Amino acid sequence: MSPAPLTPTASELRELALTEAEYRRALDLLGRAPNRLELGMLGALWSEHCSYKTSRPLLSRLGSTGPQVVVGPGENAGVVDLGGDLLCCFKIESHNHPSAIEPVQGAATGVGGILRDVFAMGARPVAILDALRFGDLGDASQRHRFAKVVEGVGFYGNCVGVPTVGGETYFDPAYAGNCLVNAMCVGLARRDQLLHAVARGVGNPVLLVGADTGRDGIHGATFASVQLDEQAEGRRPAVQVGNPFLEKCLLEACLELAGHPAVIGLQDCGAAGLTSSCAEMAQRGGVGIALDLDKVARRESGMTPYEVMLSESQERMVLVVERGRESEVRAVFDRWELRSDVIGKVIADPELRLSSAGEEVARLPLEVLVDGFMPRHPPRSRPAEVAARLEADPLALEPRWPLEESWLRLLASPNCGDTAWIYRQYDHQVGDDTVAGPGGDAAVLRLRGRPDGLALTVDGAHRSAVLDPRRGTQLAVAEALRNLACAGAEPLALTNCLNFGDPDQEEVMWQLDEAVAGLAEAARELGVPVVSGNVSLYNDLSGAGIPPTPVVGMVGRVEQVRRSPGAAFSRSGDLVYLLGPEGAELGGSELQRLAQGEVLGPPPALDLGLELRVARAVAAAVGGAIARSAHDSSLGGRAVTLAESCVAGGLGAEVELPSPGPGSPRGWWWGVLFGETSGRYLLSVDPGSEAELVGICRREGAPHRLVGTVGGEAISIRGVVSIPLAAAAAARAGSLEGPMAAALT
Amino acid sequence: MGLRCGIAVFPGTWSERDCAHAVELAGGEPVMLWHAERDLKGSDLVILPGGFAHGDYLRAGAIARFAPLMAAVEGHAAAGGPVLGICNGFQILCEAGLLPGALLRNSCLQFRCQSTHLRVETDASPFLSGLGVGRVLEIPISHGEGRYYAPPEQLAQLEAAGRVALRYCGPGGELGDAHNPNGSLHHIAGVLNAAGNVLGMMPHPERACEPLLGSADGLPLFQAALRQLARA
Amino acid sequence: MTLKPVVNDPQGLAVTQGLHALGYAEVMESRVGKQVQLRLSAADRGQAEARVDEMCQRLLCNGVIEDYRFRLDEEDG
Amino acid sequence: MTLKPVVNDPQGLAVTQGLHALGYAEVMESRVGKQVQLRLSAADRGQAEARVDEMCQRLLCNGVIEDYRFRLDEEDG
Ligand SMILES: Nc1ncnc2c1ncn2[C@@H]1O[C@H](COP(=O)(O)OP(=O)(O)O)[C@@H](O)[C@H]1O
Ligand SMILES: [Mg+2]
Repeated sequence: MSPAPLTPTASELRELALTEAEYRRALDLLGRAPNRLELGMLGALWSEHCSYKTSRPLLSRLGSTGPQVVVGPGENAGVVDLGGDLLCCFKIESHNHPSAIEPVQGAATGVGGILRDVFAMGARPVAILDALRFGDLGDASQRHRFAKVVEGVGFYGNCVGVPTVGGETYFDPAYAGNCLVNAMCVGLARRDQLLHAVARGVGNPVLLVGADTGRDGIHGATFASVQLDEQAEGRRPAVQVGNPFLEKCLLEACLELAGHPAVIGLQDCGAAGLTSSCAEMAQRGGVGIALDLDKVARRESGMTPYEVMLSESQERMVLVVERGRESEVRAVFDRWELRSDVIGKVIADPELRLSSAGEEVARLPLEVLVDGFMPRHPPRSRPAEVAARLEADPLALEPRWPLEESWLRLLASPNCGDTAWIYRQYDHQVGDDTVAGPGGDAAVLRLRGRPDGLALTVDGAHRSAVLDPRRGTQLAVAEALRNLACAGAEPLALTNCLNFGDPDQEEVMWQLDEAVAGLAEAARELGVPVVSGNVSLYNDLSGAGIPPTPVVGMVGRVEQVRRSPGAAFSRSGDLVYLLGPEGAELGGSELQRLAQGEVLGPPPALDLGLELRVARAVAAAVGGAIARSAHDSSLGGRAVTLAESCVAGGLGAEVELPSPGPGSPRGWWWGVLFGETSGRYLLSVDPGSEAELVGICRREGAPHRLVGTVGGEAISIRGVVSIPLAAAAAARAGSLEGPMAAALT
Repeated sequence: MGLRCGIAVFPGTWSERDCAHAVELAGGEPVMLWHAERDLKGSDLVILPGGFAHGDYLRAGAIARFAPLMAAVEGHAAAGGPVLGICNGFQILCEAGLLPGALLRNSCLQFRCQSTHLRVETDASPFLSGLGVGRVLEIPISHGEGRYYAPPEQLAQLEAAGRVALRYCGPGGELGDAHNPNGSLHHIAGVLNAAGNVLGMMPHPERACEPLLGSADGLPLFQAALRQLARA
Repeated sequence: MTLKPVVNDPQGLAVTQGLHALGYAEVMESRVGKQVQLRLSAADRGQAEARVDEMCQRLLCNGVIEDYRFRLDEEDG
Repeated sequence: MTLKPVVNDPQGLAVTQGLHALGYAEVMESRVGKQVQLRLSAADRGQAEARVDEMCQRLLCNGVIEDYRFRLDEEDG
């Protein structure tokens, strides 16, 4: 075999992201020295990104079964059964690093990638959601990055024609050096259209379709110094430019082929390009794949086999097709004016075999390539600093701002305010199924020809995760559940994206471990299986890592889709009910962070059993059209929730909350109004439906209390504080519009 | 069986299914028309739907207008057949010269997806007959390049001939920059050809055909055209 | 390709504003246009010119809103 | 401003395909870039050059994916 094996130096190994130990393992497993191409492929597939060598040992704790689960983690996306032959397929993925380098294209290609994961399963993407984190908007460079990421997400989704129906956005100086861009895609497939990323049948052709292969994304994991000449770096783009138009054609062509008897397997070309897609497809099918690299269409001349195999050019898919029926399949791509080439075939030996110019250039057993990586168990420890944070008692402090000012400041914070600045740049209606778009608690899509629909949400809770990653992750799951409940939905399953710093820091590894434990526990207690996910580590570009940021995407089912006011109070005289736990606390709340500049105190209280009971009551009240409005309390606490329902409906309200008992701490009212205890909701009901609401709450065991009435021009907590409706509306409306009006475009 | 409504599909079109649904709700029979073919498959009415035909990369609609299907659409329009261009379809009609003017990048320099109010300015078109001049419709927009422009003389002619079909307005029909989402000249949201049978509009009536989705104000446009065809 | 002078150019305005915000007060106006680089083969310069002009008129440029200009550079081969 | 040669250029691809569809088979490649025309005042050519170069780097050009070139023309006054 040529080129010849080599003995890499330490720095060469580092560039491939391989350790000395991993290299020795490769020698061991192969029984010979790999050549450069082989070593590059091993480096890519054994990288954290592809192998999950650090996180995989933890992820096995996640429960991913349930009667509704059709496909769990391990494929391109998770799949749940919606009944009546219809499947729902979804996954979330991060594109943090690319978005930090080039925000428009990084965000755009993130959306492109997650769309491919979903249509690779034969599902038509019907919704996108995005979870974003940036530094403070007072900083011009953060405003710019934020504006550009939003532009990129919108650009790709709008062009492909998939509605972006929801998301979440949070600004915190802790993300100034590392923005987070997570994108979730939800698709629908008929059961007989479900595709798998698998290669089968010796002799069957392997096709590469879509974009030509360029030198995109072949970064660190290469032998820059060894293999390429001096200008090589300049020849490699640091950024991939996506082509959503091509993706749209690819999507339509692939969906035309979903369920086609000649199609055996379909896989997108993501990280590590052809290497990972072919290796994984073959591994799943217990076969091998032989590729003739000369058959790969290239965007540039002079590309080496190394570059071809590790290119991460966007908008490409790999297909395995039944032998003799290539032309039927290729005709579909031709019609969509897409390039398709037979680049190899399925072989019996479980290995990846590559040839170029008539010579074999690489040959690697799949058990080495895919499963040979060394699972890592880096040490973890709980940093002492966490204990000190937890001991702080924000409730006992002298409040920084009076109640009224605290309330208005929260409403004017870009983290609580109106997000229309973002979502009006996203087509959230294309497809004609968006019953509730962005701006509310959960998005709702109808399912054509059926009475039921989907409710979708994505939520993160990093403030509490800084204090307690286990609790924080559970709080994110709980918030997702609450958002679904407000839409009247029962959860079906969840996906998650674990955004963390450098796992080689003991603290980060501890955070990751705790977060996964928390996720597993919450998912089990709440009965929501984890069907897909993504782990993004090393979010520490600037040297300082991010706060642990678990993001949860949840999909639920609404039995009877109808138009509802959502969070908005809709009629004067309606009664306002508070469901969920009482109590005052401030630890880890948005007000606490704003006032003290860092996150301190015990994280918000959470009782998973209670959470579930209240969620069921709310879902029943909304689903049965007994509640006129429903809104869960999260960021900013009860007072912000109340103001949001008022502003959305253009109606004031007066509510009464219990007075402090003797010996209550100094910040008691602040804790009542702005504390973020999990499990709370504000519902409004017609006085005539009150008995029904109370009946549901009793039946489900959900704490509930009549607190006030809708109406008037003020939002007031009787005897405590009151703000004019107009002031609340103005504060909220300007929270993003204000700073972004100053953004350079 | 209902009247046949041909819906053009270019690579990159994305509202063909939405339009088909709207046509069905209006009582018509949708037929998909592939850009590379010349056959209108017996369509009584043709819709050029929204999307990003050919990626809209050079200019929206610039490449699509050369599609073989467009020759047939031109023939249909010349014979007086109704043609509705929605969003990208409007851009294509302008590029093809079936409608005057051009659609430029929104003046806010951002893509906009939001609800808008439209004032019906004329009923001299199959799509608008019977809607009532002055009626205000609530129909969403979703575009990055919808700023209507025509050279000054041409604009004056359009106005004089009553060929401005729809204008962005406030909920009460009032005109003003605050209600103009993209900086269109004269708040123009839609225009007609001289005969009135070709209507181009940036807003998406097919997204406003059911109260469940927020508005049913777009449905009358489809119904009006089908009604007139049925009478003919 | 440049927008005709009578056509409003919000992108150009934004560039001017952006430059002013960065302290480049000397900028009086800016207009944003497009640039297309084509590589093509032709028998001679005259033919190339005629063909490119046609491409501009038929596809590359929209005469309602844009003006165009082009320049030919020769390559070997 | 032009996209760096190694960067994927979907716009250019679309233009090439569009021209081919119209029968301009002689077009081998096309790349689409941006053009910004600035009117500015400066003490002299050298200063203008330095300032424009700075503007390109700071605002006009996205150095991650684009290269730029500029030309100065003098105006009266
Ligand atoms: N946090 C997680 N929870 C559950 N499953 C996960 C998680 N992270 C990754 N997975 C699963 O591991 C597999 C590999 O993930 P990934 O590399 O992100 O997929 P892809 O190759 O499609 O980009 C997927 O099936 C994914 O669902
Ligand atoms: Mg909520």
